[in-house]
Amino acid sequence: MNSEFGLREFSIKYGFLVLLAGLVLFFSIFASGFAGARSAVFIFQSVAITGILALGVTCTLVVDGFDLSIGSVATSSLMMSAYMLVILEQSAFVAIIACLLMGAFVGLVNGLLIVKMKVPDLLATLGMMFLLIGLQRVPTEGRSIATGMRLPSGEVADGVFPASFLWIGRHRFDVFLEKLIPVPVIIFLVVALIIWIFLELTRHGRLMYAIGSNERAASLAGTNVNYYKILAYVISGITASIGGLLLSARLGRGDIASGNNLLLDSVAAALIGFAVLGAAKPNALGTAIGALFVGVLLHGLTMMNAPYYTQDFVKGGVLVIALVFTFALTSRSRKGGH
Amino acid sequence: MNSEFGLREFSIKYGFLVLLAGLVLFFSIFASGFAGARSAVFIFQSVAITGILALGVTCTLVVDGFDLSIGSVATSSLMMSAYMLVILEQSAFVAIIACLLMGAFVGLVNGLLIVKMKVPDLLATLGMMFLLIGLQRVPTEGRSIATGMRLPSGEVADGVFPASFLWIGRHRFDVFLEKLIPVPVIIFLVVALIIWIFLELTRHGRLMYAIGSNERAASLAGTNVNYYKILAYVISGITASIGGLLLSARLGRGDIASGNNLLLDSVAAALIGFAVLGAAKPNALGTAIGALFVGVLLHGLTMMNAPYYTQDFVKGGVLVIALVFTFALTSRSRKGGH
Amino acid sequence: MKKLACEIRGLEKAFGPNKVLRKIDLDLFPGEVTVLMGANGAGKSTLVKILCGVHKSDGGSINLFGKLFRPKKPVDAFNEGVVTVHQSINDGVVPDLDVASNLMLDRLTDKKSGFFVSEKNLRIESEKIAEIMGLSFDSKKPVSELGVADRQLIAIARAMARNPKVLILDEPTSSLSAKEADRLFKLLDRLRSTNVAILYISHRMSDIRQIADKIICMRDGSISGTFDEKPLDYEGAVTAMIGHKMTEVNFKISEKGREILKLSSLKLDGDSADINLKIHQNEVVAITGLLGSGKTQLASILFGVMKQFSGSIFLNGNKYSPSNPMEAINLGVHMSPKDRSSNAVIKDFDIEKNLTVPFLNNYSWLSLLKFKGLKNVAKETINDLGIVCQSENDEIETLSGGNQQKVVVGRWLLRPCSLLVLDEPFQGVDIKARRDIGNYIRETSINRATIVFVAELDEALEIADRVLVMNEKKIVGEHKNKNVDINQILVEIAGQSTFSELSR
Amino acid sequence: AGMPAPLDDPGKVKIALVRFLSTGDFFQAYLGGVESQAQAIGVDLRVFDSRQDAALQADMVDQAIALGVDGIIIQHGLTESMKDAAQRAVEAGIKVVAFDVNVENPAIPQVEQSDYMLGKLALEQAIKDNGNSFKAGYVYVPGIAPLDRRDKAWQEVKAANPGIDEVAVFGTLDNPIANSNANQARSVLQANSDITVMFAPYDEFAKGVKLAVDEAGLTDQIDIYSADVSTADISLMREPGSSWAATVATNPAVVGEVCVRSLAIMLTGGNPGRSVIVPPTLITQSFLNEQDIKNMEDLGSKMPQFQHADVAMTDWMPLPKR
Ligand SMILES: Nc1ncnc2c1ncn2[C@@H]1O[C@H](COP(=O)(O)OP(=O)(O)OP(=O)(O)O)[C@@H](O)[C@H]1O
Ligand SMILES: Nc1ncnc2c1ncn2[C@@H]1O[C@H](COP(=O)(O)OP(=O)(O)OP(=O)(O)O)[C@@H](O)[C@H]1O
Ligand SMILES: [Mg+2]
Ligand SMILES: [Mg+2]
Repeated sequence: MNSEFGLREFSIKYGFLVLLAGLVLFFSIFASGFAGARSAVFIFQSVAITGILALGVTCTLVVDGFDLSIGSVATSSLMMSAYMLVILEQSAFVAIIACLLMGAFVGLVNGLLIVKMKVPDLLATLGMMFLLIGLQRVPTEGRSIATGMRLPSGEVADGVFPASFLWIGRHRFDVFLEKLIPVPVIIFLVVALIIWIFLELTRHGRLMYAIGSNERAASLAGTNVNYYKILAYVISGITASIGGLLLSARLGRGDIASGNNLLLDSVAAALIGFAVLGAAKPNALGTAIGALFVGVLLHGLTMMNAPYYTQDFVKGGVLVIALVFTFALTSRSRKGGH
Repeated sequence: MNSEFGLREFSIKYGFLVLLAGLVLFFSIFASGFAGARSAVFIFQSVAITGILALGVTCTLVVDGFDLSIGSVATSSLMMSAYMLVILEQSAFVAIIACLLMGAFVGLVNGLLIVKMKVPDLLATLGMMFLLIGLQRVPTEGRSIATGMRLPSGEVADGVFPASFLWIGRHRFDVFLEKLIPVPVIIFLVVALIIWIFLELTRHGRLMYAIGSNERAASLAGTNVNYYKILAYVISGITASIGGLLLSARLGRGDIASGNNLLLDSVAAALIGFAVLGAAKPNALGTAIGALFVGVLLHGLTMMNAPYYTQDFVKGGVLVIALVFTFALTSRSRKGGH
Repeated sequence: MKKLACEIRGLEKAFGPNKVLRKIDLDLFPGEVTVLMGANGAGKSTLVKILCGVHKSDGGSINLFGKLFRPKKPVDAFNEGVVTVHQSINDGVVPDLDVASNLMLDRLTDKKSGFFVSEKNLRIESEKIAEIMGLSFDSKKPVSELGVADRQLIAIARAMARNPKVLILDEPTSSLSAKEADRLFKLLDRLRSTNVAILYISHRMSDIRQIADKIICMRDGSISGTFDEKPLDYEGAVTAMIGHKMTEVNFKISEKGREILKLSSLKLDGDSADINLKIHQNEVVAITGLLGSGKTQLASILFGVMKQFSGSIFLNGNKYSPSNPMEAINLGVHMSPKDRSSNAVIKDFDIEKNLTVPFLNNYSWLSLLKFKGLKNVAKETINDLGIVCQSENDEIETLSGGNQQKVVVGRWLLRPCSLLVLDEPFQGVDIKARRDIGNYIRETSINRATIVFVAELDEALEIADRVLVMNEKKIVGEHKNKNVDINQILVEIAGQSTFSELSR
Repeated sequence: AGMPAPLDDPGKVKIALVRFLSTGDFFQAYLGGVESQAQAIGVDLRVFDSRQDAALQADMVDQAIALGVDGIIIQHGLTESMKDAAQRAVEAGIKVVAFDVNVENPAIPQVEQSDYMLGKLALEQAIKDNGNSFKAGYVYVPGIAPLDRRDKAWQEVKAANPGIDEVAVFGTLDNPIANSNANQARSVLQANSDITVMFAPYDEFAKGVKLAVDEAGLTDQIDIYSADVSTADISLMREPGSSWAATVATNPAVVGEVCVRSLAIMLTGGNPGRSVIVPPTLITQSFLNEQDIKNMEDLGSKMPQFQHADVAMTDWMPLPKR
């Protein structure tokens, strides 16, 4: 009985990580070129943007909210940075600050709608999503932004993406190997670390979890519930705008995109995070690992030349199986718990 | 003081409908061709499929769940019906039954994952969504299905969409005017009526609301919580597959790229429904009106020649404003109540 | 020999390594009220949950009217005529539905009630049920707009209307005041006369005195005493329950310090009378009164949860008008709210996190939490209050109700304050724990003022230096807790002018 | 002025553009072409956007019929869903042209940018540059009509040149498309570092592949051949040492103009022909560099066949101002 208990505990806690390790092993054997530093770094790079967005989602999930607008905040930030650089010919610094402010502002509005106007979170952020998808296309009448484009006024836009801006999306640091680690990966890891520290080690994070579990009780314990809820959406807005900036710097242009896939993928990463270390709740470490998990899966499958549709299929399948595993086990061991 | 209260009550209850009426009036005056029976039918037609899906979502919202898989169930049903008709050369009847069963089955699996395996609803249905997006492309290796297509095996598919099948998507009944009301609109209205009756007038609906409000209390009062939760997902799966069938019959082709926006649009409709008649909770009437609201808005804007991106913008804006209105007012009048 | 209604033999239940029920034998007879007493965490609610099909037992058997009874789901129990009112009030009602649907909830689950709901019948039937308990609220009102007491009444009314053969009530009066409790007892008398077997769980001696035909005591998961000889030996029962003799409360009224709180012409509502009140350092003041007399409202105003209608409050001589609990705490006012499961317990947190949540900034440096300090202070509090648990990292939901209550009261004793407000701090707490908490509150009461809102007069007399009586949102009586005239207080509570009107 | 009836009366004639796709530069430029040509002719233009809802698009045709327009341009869509609607329009006496969708109706001329030719020309250039024996990666998402037509060219070229070794097929339409495809291409390059040619017959694909090639440090080794062009594409192709070797494109604005002109011819009783093909143009990196072309306008001025297609022209036809 005890050993069975031990096994279950182990599965809950490490089952997902074992699965991840198994996947890595599988691909290392069957996909030539999968194993290796550059490949590993690339996986990180491929999930950096979704991962950063997912970390923001995690913060809103912690306060029992949900942010559907992140995808469109990211693409708005992408368009806005391009607009600032190419059309308004601002410096990289100004563009970055403006985008971060925009993200924070959208988060603030989301938060105020939810907290002050009592609009349910899904609704407020869905409305915001549509709003932004439309808004980001207004200045250029639905055109992508690139150097040399002709503006509606007839002028030609002369601004360029300066090297300093592209650097944040493209530069690679030499670590052991030449040009190994790209800036977005560093940013991803730093954001993950900050959010992890914030949620796990500071009193603010603790209070946000309290709000997510019982908002009234938290409020009656003196927590400024409104402040923290708004804060969660502001964080989510800022991380989404960081994601958009990285996208912009990687692409080097302001692409028209809806951001729906960014939304879905980052939500998936945040939700998969529930299964990591048996947390069964939103958590930053889990989110980062969830994002990596999807990255490993997609990278491995692509390397094995699996057609694109099998990737969604396998992604869904593994997601469901991994989570059934974790949640069925967790809930069984807790069954008495209500 | 009393009259102010009366005004607020009125705004909560009818504010949204007044807004809708205002919109209709506005467009009737300023958008030539907006007013008229055919135009009205067109609006119904344009929201019929989203509306049907939204009604299913409503059922899952009622039991405090959420179904992210509906869009992919609908496209799976679209592809499956095409596959049955064109490649397997089955009759319309068989294809319809098969799709409905598929929808019910997916709903059942969603429900079991959530109820038995304790996987959180968003997660379970997100996994299912990815799974289906992949799965629906496997049989044809990602190609659309149309009569005369070459199969992976090299053969040519000879089956056709029979007239009886196309009828459900395309036939129009003569009502006052010739060929006025299309079958999908009738189906939408019938589904709306059934779900409304089910949720509002039967004890099953009442119990589902009870579950959504306090699952434990409902369970302790003898409600078979698991049964009703699964039922909600099954209903959602079936309505989604009906939506897919209608899409299929309207398109006359298993088009792989169609149905991308179904999920978000139907969620939007269901959520807007919260604001109708001050319900502040998921409800079938509200959902149907929510769907119509979006239809009126988009149609009106189109008639006024607004570019496509302004439509998203206006949709989002009106959504946010309408909902702020309702929820801010509702919550204020209830403030004492905790 | 009377026929047995329910015969429990050798019932066992464990949660993981924690053995909660150890071979329980218990008989329930028709037409008899069996009171089950037991300290917090003794396993009473667990026993109830097995009887009503929420938990499965690990061993032993239950016979119901001679037939083996093994409910798997709550419906199974209903179908056999076993009806339960659960301890947690929130488990009894569905807030988003209206009163009528809530009263009829269990009927709606019945297949026989037809496919469609007839709104008219629902109302007629529900009004009948409401009538039984003398409930008077609008049947169309959503339950979310009602307070805990009303919710508890709804849950009780529903159970009563179900024609139970075995009725189980797990602390049904925890949120009720004397008036409602009396109504409940009258009903129980009626049920008793129709041969219903009743299992009644309570920590309130006044309830037990009024209703018990037989007392069974539980301690640490076993039966520790059965008392069925009239007159019932209440003292013996308490001893059997806690394992040793209970000492009388005996305290001396402390020396008043400077004035801390002053209410001047405070009106709770537009139509209520002024409240004028002074409360001093070192003083413990109990405010008692009927349900809806305005206690919680006053507590909420003191903690910045709501605003008074008019008048002003002074704290330490300064005008005090907090706009939210955070401000109140910063100004040195702590409040433990009533209804712990909605207002105090943070479900996802363990004991340590639940205890420390209001004062995290005292245990952090640059916002970073000092985990060691948190752990130590949690351990201390667990010790001081005698919270029964495996460790400070137990999930709060695995604690018994009374121990949860200790945690949520204990959190406000973690740091010194100038005014401590406790709204029903003894809700669901056993007599020993009540003394523990009471003593602890009194021990620490120096240097602050303490106000305790309780509906039970016993509890007020046990803890307070001064007892105030509230009725219809005004203070109608004030008594030093020394040789008090209980009858006078009861009159004031009920709001009658003379004692004779009160006698029933 | 000088136009035959009914176009001689400006503002009297009303036409509708019923769109299936609208998001993105191609469609925005196309709309620009339609608008400017409509203005040049002096007709009133209504735009219906179905936002990729094929069923809605069919309804919009009915909507246009109900509005009493004189002509309809159907832009993209599905044969199956548009066939009946188009027939109804024809029956209502409305002149219809279809762009890039076959509505199987003899009364409806079909304007095409010939996706097949786009693919074909790009591949011919690839073979010219790299010989007929190389390892190739191919970006393809089936089920999208223009990509399926371009795929046909790839299948033919592959069959005709057994030396071409298709080592990887990948591609996705996940948003933002360039970013998602860059990720996939990176994985493919990781697995097949010996690829020398990438065929990415859609400029968003090509952009993604180029990013991946640059990030993988394989810029010198790999050549990318694609279809479509935009200002941003031009600057990417012109980056020093860019791996994006050539693209084949029609000018979407020109295609838009041709659609309107074809409709105008029909409205005046003429016949633009059953099939109106706007010929694609090969644009190579070296051409762009030699001519110092920075944007679409430069491209148009340096490459007259890109600026204006001499199809669907009559002697009276006014052209938009350049
Ligand atoms: N779901 C559960 N999981 C784990 N332990 C539990 C669970 N429910 C109860 N327990 C434990 O079982 C013991 C008995 O709890 P129970 O709720 O039956 O006590 P009680 O006698 O009703 O106390 P109270 O008077 O405080 O309500 C406690 O130690 C409690 O911690
Ligand atoms: N936030 C509020 N807004 C408006 N009225 C309120 C509010 N809270 C309480 N009331 C009303 O004020 C009256 C007093 O309620 P209160 O809860 O303070 O009574 P109480 O004496 O504490 O009773 P209980 O034993 O239920 O706690 C009740 O009629 C209640 O409906
Ligand atoms: Mg208990
Ligand atoms: Mg109270």
